[in-house]
Amino acid sequence: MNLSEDRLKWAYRAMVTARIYEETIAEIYMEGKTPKFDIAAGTIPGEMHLAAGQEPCAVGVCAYLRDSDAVTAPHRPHHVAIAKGVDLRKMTAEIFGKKTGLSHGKGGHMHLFDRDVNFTCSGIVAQGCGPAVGAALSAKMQGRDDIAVSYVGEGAVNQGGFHESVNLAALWDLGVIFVVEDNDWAISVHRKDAAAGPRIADRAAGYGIPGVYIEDNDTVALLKAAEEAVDRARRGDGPTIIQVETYRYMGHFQGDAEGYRPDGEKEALKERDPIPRFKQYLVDEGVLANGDAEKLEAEAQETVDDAIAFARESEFPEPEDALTHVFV
Amino acid sequence: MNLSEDRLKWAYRAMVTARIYEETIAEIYMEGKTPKFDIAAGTIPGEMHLAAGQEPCAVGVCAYLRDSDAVTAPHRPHHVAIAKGVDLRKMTAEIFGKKTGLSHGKGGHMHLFDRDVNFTCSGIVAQGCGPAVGAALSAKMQGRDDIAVSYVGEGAVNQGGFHESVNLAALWDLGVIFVVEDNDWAISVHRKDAAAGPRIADRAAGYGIPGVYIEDNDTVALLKAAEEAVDRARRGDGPTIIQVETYRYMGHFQGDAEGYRPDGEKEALKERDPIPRFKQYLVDEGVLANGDAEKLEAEAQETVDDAIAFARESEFPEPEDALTHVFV
Amino acid sequence: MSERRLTMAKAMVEAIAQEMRDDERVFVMGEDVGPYGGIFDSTQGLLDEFGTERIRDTPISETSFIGAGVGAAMSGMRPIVELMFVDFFGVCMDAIYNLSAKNTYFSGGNWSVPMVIMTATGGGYSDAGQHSQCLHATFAHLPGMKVVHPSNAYDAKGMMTTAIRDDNPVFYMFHKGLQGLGWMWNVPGATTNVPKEPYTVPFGEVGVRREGSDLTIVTLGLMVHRSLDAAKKLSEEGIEAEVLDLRTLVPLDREGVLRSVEKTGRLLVVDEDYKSYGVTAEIIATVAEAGTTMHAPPKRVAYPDIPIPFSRPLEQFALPDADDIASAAHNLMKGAPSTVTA
Amino acid sequence: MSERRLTMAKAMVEAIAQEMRDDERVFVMGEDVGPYGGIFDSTQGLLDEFGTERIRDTPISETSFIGAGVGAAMSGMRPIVELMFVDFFGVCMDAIYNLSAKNTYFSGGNWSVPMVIMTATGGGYSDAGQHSQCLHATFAHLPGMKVVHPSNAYDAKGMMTTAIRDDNPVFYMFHKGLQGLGWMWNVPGATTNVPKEPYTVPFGEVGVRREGSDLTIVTLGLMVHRSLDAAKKLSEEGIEAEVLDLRTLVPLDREGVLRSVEKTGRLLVVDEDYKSYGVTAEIIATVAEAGTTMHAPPKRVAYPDIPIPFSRPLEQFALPDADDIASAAHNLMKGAPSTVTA
Ligand SMILES: Cc1ncc(C[n+]2csc(CCOP(=O)(O)OP(=O)(O)O)c2C)c(N)n1
Ligand SMILES: Cc1ncc(C[n+]2csc(CCOP(=O)(O)OP(=O)(O)O)c2C)c(N)n1
Ligand SMILES: [Mg+2]
Ligand SMILES: [Mg+2]
Repeated sequence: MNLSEDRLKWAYRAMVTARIYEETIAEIYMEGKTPKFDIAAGTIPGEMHLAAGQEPCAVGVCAYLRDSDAVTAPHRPHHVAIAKGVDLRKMTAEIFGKKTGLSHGKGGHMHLFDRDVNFTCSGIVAQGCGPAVGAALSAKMQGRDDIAVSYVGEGAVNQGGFHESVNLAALWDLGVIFVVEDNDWAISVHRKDAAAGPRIADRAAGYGIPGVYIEDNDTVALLKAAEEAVDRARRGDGPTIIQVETYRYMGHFQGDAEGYRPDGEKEALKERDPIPRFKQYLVDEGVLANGDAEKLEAEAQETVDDAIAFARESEFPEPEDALTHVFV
Repeated sequence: MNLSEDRLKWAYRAMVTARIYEETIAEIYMEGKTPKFDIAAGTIPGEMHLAAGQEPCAVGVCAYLRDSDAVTAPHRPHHVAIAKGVDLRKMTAEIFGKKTGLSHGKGGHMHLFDRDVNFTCSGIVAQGCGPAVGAALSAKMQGRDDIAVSYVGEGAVNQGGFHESVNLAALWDLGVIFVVEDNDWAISVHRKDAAAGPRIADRAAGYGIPGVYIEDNDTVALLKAAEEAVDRARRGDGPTIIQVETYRYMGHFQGDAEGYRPDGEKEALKERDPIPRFKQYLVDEGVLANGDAEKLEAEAQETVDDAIAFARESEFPEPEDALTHVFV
Repeated sequence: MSERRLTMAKAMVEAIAQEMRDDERVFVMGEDVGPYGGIFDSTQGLLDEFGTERIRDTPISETSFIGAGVGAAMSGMRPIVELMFVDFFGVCMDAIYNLSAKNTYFSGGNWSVPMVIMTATGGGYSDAGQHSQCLHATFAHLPGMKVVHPSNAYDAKGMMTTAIRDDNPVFYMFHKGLQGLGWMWNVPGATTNVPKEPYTVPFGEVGVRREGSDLTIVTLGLMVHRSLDAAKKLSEEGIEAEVLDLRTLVPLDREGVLRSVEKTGRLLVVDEDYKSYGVTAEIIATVAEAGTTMHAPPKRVAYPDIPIPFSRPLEQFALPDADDIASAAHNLMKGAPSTVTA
Repeated sequence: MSERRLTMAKAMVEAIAQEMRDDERVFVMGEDVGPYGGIFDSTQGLLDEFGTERIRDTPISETSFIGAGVGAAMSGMRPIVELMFVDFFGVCMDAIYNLSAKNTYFSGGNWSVPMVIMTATGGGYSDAGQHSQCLHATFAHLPGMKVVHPSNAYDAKGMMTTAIRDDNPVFYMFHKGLQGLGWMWNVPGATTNVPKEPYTVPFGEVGVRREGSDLTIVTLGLMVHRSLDAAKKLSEEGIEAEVLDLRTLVPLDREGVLRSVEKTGRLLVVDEDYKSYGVTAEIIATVAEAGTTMHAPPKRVAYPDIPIPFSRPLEQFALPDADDIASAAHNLMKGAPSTVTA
């Protein structure tokens, strides 16, 4: 693997940032929702899909991206946004519905748009796939070697748009990477009750493109696989599907009672937490030495605290602002 | 192959019927459209998609079907309808827009519905796939071993609904056969410019189901493969994709100048006409003996003539009938 | 008369369960309708009674499973298919409007498509622009399907029963804020007495929710309750509003609307769906075409023609509420009549 | 002033070609837009000049390639994407209404989506129920996209140029019967003088196609021509109709409509799209709300609320034609005014 120490440290810090972020948001989300839970109330109203446990998917691929590469994220976007370098202050303000947010509060948690780093979302399952194909096409037509990464859940691969997009990207040799975050669950429906056949990555063969399966939420393995996929994409050799076996440590959305989940499943997954494992790897490899980890963790905490403070302090938009930005 | 002589003769007659039908319709379609072609004018107005050359696809699978099995056909439905046993008089009257038509003229050539033999159409590419899954599900829930066959073109496999349906049928082990009539062209777009990767049949592996490729429009090979797929479906073991390399002898629709087609392509395909080849096979196998072929051909001609005469003689519906049958 | 009060969700589920007990052909298909019981409680408890064959969780494949609903409906079953949020229609509209709604016509009436598509609508809880829409008019505009939208538990049960027994496709929309969900605000008026025994509520008849002589408020869904709140305020000021709940958009009870407007001479139409080219225009046009005598030009209060914003102050500003309705009613009462000369 | 007469198809193509010459970011994507030149001639000849990179034939994957249009538009390109028939919106509506139309808003105005989606509409040639629809209101009802529909070659070119230069998504609908196709009937009035040089036609301004004092006919697309035919007949009987071509549904020139109706005092709205919850209602509601003085209740002539039948007599019966329009105008002239009292 051709990863500089800096990049590995970046990845560790980003993972920790994402984890702290989700845990912090989970707490803040409950503000104003007790004693009786009311999704419409509190500091952060609306649905909230958190990605604690899925950090490898985010950093494993985004480690190789530049600002000009496009990322399209689904309804569960925070970890990916953090890895892509979305402004965390503005993002948090957006999630809080504040005027200083990425979109002045118009988008919210499922619609994070940051033009500076080419990051977009769609809350409709698999509907980021088409735009990713378009971003890669655009790069190709403009003679840039920028690429696009489309994140989807393992549930989303059963949506027709995913297939259409994989086919189109393969057909036109576009630099798109389809990252399938396979956390086993699409809300309450298990992958086994939704996707027929062998692994989703195996569907890649039907389009004549590489399909990679990453077991056990393994950050290092994904970093390796992603480097190859990114290179391939930048060279103009076409797309790759990367399916990552990952873990969802929280409910589908906050407030989800998770009655559908077998007893003990989450606890077992937590035993395999990818962050300490990655840390151990970095220590073993000598990337993290005395105090490095603590320093990165403190930076992560600081970044999150700063973003949350910014969001808290920011003003709400004026009600009438609802009417602006429909057209430009 | 476990085919009775009767079935083989039936197949031959159905193929000839379909061919004569398409050639006859092609002629009649031009009535009232000369000297200046006007799609809205003539005995048969509107788009007309004919399937001469694709007869193997129709008989190869329908040979094993009963009236209670469902078939969903796309915009190019005549040959399949004939093989499925749709009432040819009523079907022709429908295509002519007559009151005696299957649907009293409301559906037309792209919307042939015959409840007696469970035949339906949709003019939207790949949109017959979902209903086929539903028909098979229905059979399963009702404890019937009826199956469903969904016909799509090779262009249609790039439509998301095809994949969703293959997955759903595979997931639920439903008795659906997806027949991909691969005539190389989706209007003017060649398969190679539309479908990435190896053969379409190879996409089946991604769903853990059999995918079969039939070369060279071979009726006999398809009959063999279909028998297996139908058995599998009836047993409740799930779906199969059958991709048939087939030939489109006419334009996408009548009036298509076919400027996109390489010179000589059609002529070369006509050299490989599946009907004489199937006839030869039947003669070689001793299924067709002295005068048999001529007799079947005469029957086919008669069936078509009778249907056309019926359609011609029938009345148009009353204009106000347009307002009925929106709801039942 | 039973005195059981049920939430709208429970009332819907009861109708489904009763019809399923009575008729083996009825089954339910959709995302998270099984162990989860429907994201908006529309299938709570059904799995336990009916099992996974008849309460089928699906992959996220709306095109295919709604298409499968059509195929099943045409092969002897009576499926109820859930589209989790109406906002998702964009991935599966063909199966809805080109298959379910047209196959009966295409078959010349030889084939029916007895299918219910149920779906959640509405905003007001900061779920942003892809999860908060109503889209009433989007469906009502397209021929071949009935489009219904109960505003309370009594209607929800009766209309679900009617929908299941109907041989035509019925697009059954229910507002999240009326379901009586445990995890968000609720409109208390939506929870009503619901008879235990099965019953039907006919399609195509407005419900007169409040009688009044000064103006007619025509509305549906959640906005029935907001309009009733407004009517209460107005009444305190001596203005008596008649509140009509359309209940079904297709068929539309034009006579019911006209009857009331003939009486009151003033029309206000209220809708949570986007304003332009929507339900409000259709109601106003119906009355205008009829040449009904009016004391003032009709008015509408509806969602503005903007995507739905996330931030609470923005969304709450854009959503019609009782104050907006009352203030429009005031203007209507003051409004100079339009003159019509021969 | 040039005296070149062009068909609407040629005028559209000329606009696209000129913009493509001027602006490298403009490109075309869709089914059969390459060698075939567009099923309805909307891209005839473009491949020869611009090659396969900029005139891209796609697979039958509308969800993906319209979504790709959105992505390309947000990454520095200005795509023109063709949806072959508007009837196919059901397989790709999410990319249209939830992505192209909302991403600007979702980004708080930081990101624009400069994209044209062009699509063929209309029937009258027996293409049956899935290939003959107009669906004007389906698109106009949903916020965030401009919806335009030229009725002649001059407007087709100017509005295409405006659409391509617009930084917002524009849904550009063209009626097959106006294209000047070689293989079907044509409305001669749609072929007009078209200046060679590029020019724009602004969105949001009705075109007054005929002045008149007795009634206002508001319409769009093919029905502009049918209405002009009706107006001619009416004129022979001494009834002078003013015919307004809406041209754009979003933005809608409400003032332009009101101005005319204030003058004539009578309103007839004509549309080939389905009648209920459609364009006709929106126009009538606009006028009713304004309280415009009317001599008679407004009327509408539109496609009935039925799927489109194949058989010619059925389809021709259902389609509004000049006789239907003239006869509605007669009724309107006779019609007792609605009384409005204070
Ligand atoms: C087309 C569509 N159908 C359904 C939904 C509702 N929905 C939102 S997230 C989700 C589950 C997604 O599962 P998966 O793709 O595995 O992602 P995960 O939530 O596990 O991250 C569903 C069904 C949607 N947003 N869009
Ligand atoms: C969703 C959709 N997109 C586009 C069309 C227009 N169309 C009709 S047939 C056709 C080509 C179909 O090609 P294929 O599936 O190979 O079938 P074939 O015509 O060769 O029989 C197209 C693009 C359609 N009917 N539906
Ligand atoms: Mg998942
Ligand atoms: Mg083909």
